[in-house]
Amino acid sequence: MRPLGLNIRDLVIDYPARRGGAKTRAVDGVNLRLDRGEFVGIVGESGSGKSSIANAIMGLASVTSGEISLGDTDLTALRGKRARHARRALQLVMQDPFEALDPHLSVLRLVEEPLIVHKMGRSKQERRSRVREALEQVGLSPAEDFEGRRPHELSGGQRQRVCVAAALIVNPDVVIADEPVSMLDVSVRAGVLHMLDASRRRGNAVLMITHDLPTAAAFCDRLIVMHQGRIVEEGPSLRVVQDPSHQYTRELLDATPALGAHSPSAGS
Amino acid sequence: GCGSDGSSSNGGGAGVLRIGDASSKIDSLNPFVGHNGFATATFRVIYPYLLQYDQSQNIVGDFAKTTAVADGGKTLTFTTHDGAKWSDGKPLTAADAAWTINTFVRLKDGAAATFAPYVTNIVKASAPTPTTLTVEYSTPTATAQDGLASLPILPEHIWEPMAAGRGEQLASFANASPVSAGPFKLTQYTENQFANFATYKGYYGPAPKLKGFGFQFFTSNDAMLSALRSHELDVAYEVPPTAVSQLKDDKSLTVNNVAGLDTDVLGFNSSSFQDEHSELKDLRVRQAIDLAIDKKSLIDVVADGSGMTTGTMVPPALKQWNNPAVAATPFDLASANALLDSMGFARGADGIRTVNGRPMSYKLLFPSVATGAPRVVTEVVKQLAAIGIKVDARSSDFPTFLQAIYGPENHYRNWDMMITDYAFGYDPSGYLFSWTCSQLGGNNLAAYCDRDYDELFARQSTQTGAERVKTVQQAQLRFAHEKPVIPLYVANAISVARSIGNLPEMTSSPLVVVNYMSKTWIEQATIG
Amino acid sequence: MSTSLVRTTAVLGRRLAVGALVTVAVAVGNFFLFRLAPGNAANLGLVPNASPELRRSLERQFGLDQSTAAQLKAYLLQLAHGNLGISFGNRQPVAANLWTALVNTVTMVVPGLLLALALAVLTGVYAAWRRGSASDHALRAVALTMFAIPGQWLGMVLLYAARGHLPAGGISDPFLAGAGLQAQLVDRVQHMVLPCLTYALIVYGAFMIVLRTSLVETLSEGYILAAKARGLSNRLILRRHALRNALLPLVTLVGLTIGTLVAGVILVESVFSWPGLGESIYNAVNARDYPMLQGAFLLLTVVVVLSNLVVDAAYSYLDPRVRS
Amino acid sequence: MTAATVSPAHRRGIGLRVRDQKAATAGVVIIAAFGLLAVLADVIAPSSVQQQVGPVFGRPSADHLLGLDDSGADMLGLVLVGTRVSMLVGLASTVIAVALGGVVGVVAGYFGGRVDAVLMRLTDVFLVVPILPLMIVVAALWGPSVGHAILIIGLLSWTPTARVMRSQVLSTRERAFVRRAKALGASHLRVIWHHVFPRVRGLLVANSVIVLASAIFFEAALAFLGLESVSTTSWGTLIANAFNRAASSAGAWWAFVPPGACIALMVLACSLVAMSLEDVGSARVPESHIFAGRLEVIRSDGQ
Amino acid sequence: MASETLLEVRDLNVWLPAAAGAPRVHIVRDVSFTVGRGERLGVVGESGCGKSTTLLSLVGLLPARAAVSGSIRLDGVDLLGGASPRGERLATARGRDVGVVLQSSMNTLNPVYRVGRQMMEGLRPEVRTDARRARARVHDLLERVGLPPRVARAYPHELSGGMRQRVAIALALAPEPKLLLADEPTTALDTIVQARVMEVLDSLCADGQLSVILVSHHLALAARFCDRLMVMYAGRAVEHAGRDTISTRAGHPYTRLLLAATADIGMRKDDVVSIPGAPPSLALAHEGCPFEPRCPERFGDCADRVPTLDQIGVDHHVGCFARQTKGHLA
Ligand SMILES: Nc1ncnc2c1ncn2[C@@H]1O[C@H](COP(=O)(O)OP(=O)(O)OP(=O)(O)O)[C@@H](O)[C@H]1O
Ligand SMILES: Nc1ncnc2c1ncn2[C@@H]1O[C@H](COP(=O)(O)OP(=O)(O)OP(=O)(O)O)[C@@H](O)[C@H]1O
Ligand SMILES: [Mg+2]
Ligand SMILES: [Mg+2]
Ligand code: NI
Repeated sequence: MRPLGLNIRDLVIDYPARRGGAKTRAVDGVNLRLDRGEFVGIVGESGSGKSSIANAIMGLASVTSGEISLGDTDLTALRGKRARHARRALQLVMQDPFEALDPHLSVLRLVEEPLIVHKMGRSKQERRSRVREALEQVGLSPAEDFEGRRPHELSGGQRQRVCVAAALIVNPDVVIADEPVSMLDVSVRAGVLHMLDASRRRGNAVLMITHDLPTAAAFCDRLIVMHQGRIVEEGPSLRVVQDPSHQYTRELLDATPALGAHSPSAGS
Repeated sequence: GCGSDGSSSNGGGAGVLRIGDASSKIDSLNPFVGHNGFATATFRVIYPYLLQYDQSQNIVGDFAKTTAVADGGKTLTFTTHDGAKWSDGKPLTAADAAWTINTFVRLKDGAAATFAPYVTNIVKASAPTPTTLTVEYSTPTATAQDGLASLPILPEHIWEPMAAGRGEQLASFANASPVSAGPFKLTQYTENQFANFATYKGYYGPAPKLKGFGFQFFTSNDAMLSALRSHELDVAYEVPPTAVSQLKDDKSLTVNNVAGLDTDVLGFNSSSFQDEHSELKDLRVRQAIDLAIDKKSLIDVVADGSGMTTGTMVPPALKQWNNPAVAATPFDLASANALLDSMGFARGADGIRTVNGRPMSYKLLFPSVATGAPRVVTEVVKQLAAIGIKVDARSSDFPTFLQAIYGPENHYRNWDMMITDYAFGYDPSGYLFSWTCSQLGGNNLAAYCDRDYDELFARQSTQTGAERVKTVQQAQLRFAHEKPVIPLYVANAISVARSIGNLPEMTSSPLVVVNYMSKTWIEQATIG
Repeated sequence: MSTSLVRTTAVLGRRLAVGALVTVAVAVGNFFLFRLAPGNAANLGLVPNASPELRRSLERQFGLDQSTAAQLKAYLLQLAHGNLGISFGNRQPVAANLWTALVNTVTMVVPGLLLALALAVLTGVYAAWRRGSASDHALRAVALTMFAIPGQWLGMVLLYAARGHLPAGGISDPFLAGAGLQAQLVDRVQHMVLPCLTYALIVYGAFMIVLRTSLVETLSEGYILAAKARGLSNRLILRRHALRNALLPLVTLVGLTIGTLVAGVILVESVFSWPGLGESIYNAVNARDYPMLQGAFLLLTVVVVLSNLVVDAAYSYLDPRVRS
Repeated sequence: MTAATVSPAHRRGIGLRVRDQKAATAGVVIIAAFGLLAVLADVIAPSSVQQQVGPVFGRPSADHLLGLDDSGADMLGLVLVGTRVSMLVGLASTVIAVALGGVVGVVAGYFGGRVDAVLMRLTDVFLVVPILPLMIVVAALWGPSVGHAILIIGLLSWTPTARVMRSQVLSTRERAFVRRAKALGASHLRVIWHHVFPRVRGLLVANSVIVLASAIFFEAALAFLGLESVSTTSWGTLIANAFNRAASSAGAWWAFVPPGACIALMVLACSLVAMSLEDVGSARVPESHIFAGRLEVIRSDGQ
Repeated sequence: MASETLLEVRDLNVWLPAAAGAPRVHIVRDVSFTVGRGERLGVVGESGCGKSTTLLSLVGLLPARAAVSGSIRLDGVDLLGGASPRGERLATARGRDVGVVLQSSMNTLNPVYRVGRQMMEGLRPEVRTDARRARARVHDLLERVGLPPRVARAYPHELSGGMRQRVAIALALAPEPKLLLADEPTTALDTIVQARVMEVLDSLCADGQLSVILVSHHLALAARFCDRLMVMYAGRAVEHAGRDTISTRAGHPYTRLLLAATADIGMRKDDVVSIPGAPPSLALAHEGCPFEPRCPERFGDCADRVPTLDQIGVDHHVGCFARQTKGHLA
């Protein structure tokens, strides 16, 4: 029996006050459930606390109150090595691909690392072939050309895909992806999203933070809309985009650019 | 001529004689604390002394105009200068002298211990009139006048309150602006850096010809000599011998390279607690070692030729006391080796001799401040290696050296040889006194204790004139025969002066080393 | 607001408290260190021909006849009153001795440090800027050489080179006391040239290397490209954006240099007869003047603790990320 | 046009530039030469280098290329023999100090909090111990010896390294890629070794050069203050002898310039190696965004 | 509308440095385009095809040891040629006439300074020197991108990704440039804020104050905002046309596949398809049309020669043999 997925209860995240200001409440009482085999999208205002939630789940931001549990272990209560082990089933794709990659390491080393950490892939050869496979999957092909490069030799989208490849290579139980495709063109984006979807189909859970409502609606089972640190709307994706109940969601949808009426079907 | 205005570059800082030294500095302006050469030199020029040495090492009057010996040498009576004044305007009289002597006597085991040798046998001093001083001794004392020539007279009205009781306060008095009455007064003083003196108008004696003089203390010889070259100094004392040849090339400089008193010696541990290497107590071994040391070469290497050999602890510069019959053992490596061979100390595979299966390998202590150290030590080590003796030399600062020499409870344990240097005044007593049993744990660094020798020492201290000379020479003979220490060489006193004016008698005065400068010398110096 | 002010004060207070603790620890450590070392005021031969009575009286005078615990207590009590004790050597208060020495050292070290910093910033920036070029290699080689050169040796060479042209001993010409103010000033400056230069050169190397390394790292940061995109001149970017960030390791280094300054200073001071702290420590060591040494160690402790506080403050001023 | 094609193989490896290789080679050669001298000192220079062969401070001549020292011994031989002790003390104590300082600094900076506080207070305590006076006391207690010098220098000079490393690690651990690695669940050791350490490695290397220099420097300082055993011949004791005997005033530059130059050369050699090591590291650092060179404009008409 | 030419780029080629020792990589190949005053040009294309590099080369933000050729004329001045053979003019244009929003805009802020201070730096000198005006201008800029004034007092690490991105946009606008180069400026923004930011840019362009080159992966956004679009593939411009032309009569097969892949609200995930295959590595030499391996319409010449960009309609250029032949036939 596979353990339950991720469960967040009454999460509050405050950032300490600075001189001349009050403390910032970035996340204000968020409840969220992510089950196995689920693909959930978070959309919402910039600065509404989405990344803060992701960071809190990964133990990178301090939680003011609330509980984050994975299966039946409370992650917020764990410290040190035990917390690290508990979080091994989680993987994060960070929002800013220009900061997230260690500039000293080659693509090969960057993508290989999670395998080493998780003690997967016995031999160097085996790891290498898995890395190549992962790179090809995210569209960085030929993989041999990319694996020797360092981040500054990659375009923005290419970096983003390296991050995704590194997260998915260990087949984590839960993937938290903070705007994983924001710099990808539609074609590559589709490829990456299909990869996340495949992971979901293998029974893993995917939590994706995004601003791209159309693709979020297409791929996610559920959509969560955040505004000013709170969840303002939550429901099955199609319901949310076709029949939004909250004013903010409606505004978001209205503002989404589309190719317009004369959106062509596949050219021929 | 950098660093000074025009007037000083043609010699002398506007009539002020500037003297530098890189080996020593005034240790304290307080006579109860300061005891080194520069401190003594300072006291000599700022304080009145009853007696003093002239340039020919004769004792002459100073504050005392006349000296009368009575009572078989047990009573000395002096008439002192009339109308003298301390620099604060208070009168300077024989009463000050009496008070000073009595205080030194009273505190000789405590606060005034540095003066103890100079007040030996004094019972009391008294001043019946402002110009009459009487000093009474328990027995006739050979060193009486030498002692009084070494005692500064202090102003009673300043020091009296501090000398109360055991005189505990005396030690912590800085005496930063001393009330004085000598030919010069201290005008400026920064510890460890410099001391400036100006003539004291109220001086009872003949006015000095200089307007003033000063000491500047350096930590490096090079810095001092650089200052001499750049006309910031007129005279440099204790110049390292290695620099002499270069300085000689400079026509504007005069190098005074004269016989000195500073003697380097190699001593053996004569303590009964040193039983590990009993062969070192065998006179023949010491003889062999003495033969193996090439003193001439030592002088060449260590002092660049500026030194003298001697066979006795009283330096040859003290012509009337030195025993010329006790010469340095000539270098003879072959005899040294033969001597050791004859004793059956065969060389091992490593070339080191063995005694009863134990290598002749010895621990030698020396203080890093000894003249010529560490070079003199490395040379001796090298030379002894040639007769199959290995020496493990350990240097340390002087206090640690003493500590190691004495060992716990003054047992003189755990070492075999030592190298050190010493210099005392014109009187031979210091040189002899140091090796008496009473100085174990004190000046006696070889743990030598011999009744015959002690007896000779005691005898000479009650004698005077030719009799005393004879006993002193006998004592030297006895000491040289026993060889508790082997004199290595006597370093010359080297000073360099800018050729300005007339600096009298510098050439012949070993006092340059002892007290750096005698009062007569500074009184007669002229510059510009 | 007041809450954050309270927090800042609290943090500062804690730092100070810790600093005080370190100081006390070092003070106690010193006390025992010097009890371990051989000899004391009474038996060190400070007074020649000292009779046993005199030794005993000296022991009494310095409290050496009491138990170690009692001595420690007395020592700490003294310290609490700002009394560092009496020097075995000149029998003067240690505090006064140290103060004069400290003032002299500061007058040599501060200009030396400033000179070194200025040189390091100029050449470090230039080298990082021309990273990989011949001049970069040359400048680094020079810096490393400077730093490789032992202070006493550099001093000797400078002394040899400037002999007869520049004064090389002491802090001033004592015989100029009567001369005009200007002459004295010129004299002081002339005396400072060699020691300050020597000191500056021996500390310069480390400064330059550290600065260059961190500058090279900084220059590859995204915000540098962004600043360039905003049209800021290279000079401005270097000065305002790169240097500020690259200064962080240098700040640490300077803080450290203040702490370990004595080692370099001892040598420079002894070559040039500079009557500073290094000199007096050296003298005290040679004379086994334990009160002086204890006092000097303590003084250095306080200086280092304070400079660490300043470095911490400077660090959090320079890097706001560290603040939260 | 210069349309360039690169096979991926070119991009792998570290690729030192020729100049760096030269510098590194030069450094290695110098160090190796000194090492060889240290080992072969007894063979090259007669065992009796300390023997007097001429006058005190004899001038350099054909027989004695570097002149004679203050005991009339051949400087060249002395410098050769001195190599051994100086190399030994410098390298051995650097290894101790850099290892200690690196570990303490990285651990303190990385873990922060209480670990940091404890380690930094410890560092503070070590930092405030004035190293030279302490050495003097220790030398007085246990006697001067090379082994003690190594231990003291090594055990007392790790603090600057620790501090510099800590501050660098402190900001590095906040970087997103480090946080990402932590989020991966990587062990502390792994994060430190693979993400934090490579970022601070260059600094550590730069620092170890600093430590090496200061170790050799301290050796010389100890000798200068008379705390090296007298029978030891090292570059430091040679300088000290020259200073004590006023070589500068005697005009005998040859008595102190060669050993000082050896110290400088030795440390320089180490830095050459370190510099090219660092360049290997910094070749991995992305390009500087601002730089001295200008943009290269290729003219089509010119080709 | 776009009567006057502001920027004219001819035959731009860019080589980027590879690992030390290896030859440079030819990234941007023979790209030409013009931007009129008040015009908005969109650059779209697959990830890694050289969009950012093209943009950065316009203002000389290339790394050391990079090389360019061709001509870049801003307001008639050749930034690469003339008296400044080594690109000094590029530097002069930067920040004053041309504002840049970098793709890495989330880390364009110096971590040690407050946001406000860094924004001041970008203001024109006459504004910057007057403290009150400067502050007002900073607040105004922040407001335009939907940020409260308090952001000026924050340090960069205290802002969310989207906030930092908006600060970067505000920074680029601060000196009132004539031309804004925006590289994926809205990746971290929600659609409302994105729309708002684009509106601000829109109104500036409408006044003729500003021209924009917008690099985006977001075809719909680019098509909505820009007047003309340039499609890039493997370092080359493969199609150039007005936005309506692109969305209705796209000429290049790649463009059409891109359009087909664009998701729309209400699509199912199976409708979101990608173009099979991957773009060629720019580091590897290849002959012929770079899109050839993936092209559903490839034929004859495609594998041997690179097609040139030919006009096939009014303001419509395409670099495809198939299209060109058809166009000429038509
Ligand atoms: N040293 C190098 N060797 C090989 N290729 C390189 C090197 N440096 C950069 N590149 C390639 O150059 C291209 C640069 O692309 P650029 O950043 O302009 O892409 P982009 O169109 O902006 O892509 P994105 O939308 O993903 O940001 C990338 O394909 C990158 O892989
Ligand atoms: N270290 C910090 N200190 C203070 N405030 C912070 C810090 N990090 C984030 N915040 C604040 O917390 C709020 C939420 O930030 P968060 O990064 O979670 O937003 P987000 O939803 O991810 O936004 P975006 O889509 O723009 O990335 C913002 O108002 C931000 O200013
Ligand atoms: Mg975010
Ligand atoms: Mg890009
Ligand atoms: Ni084609």
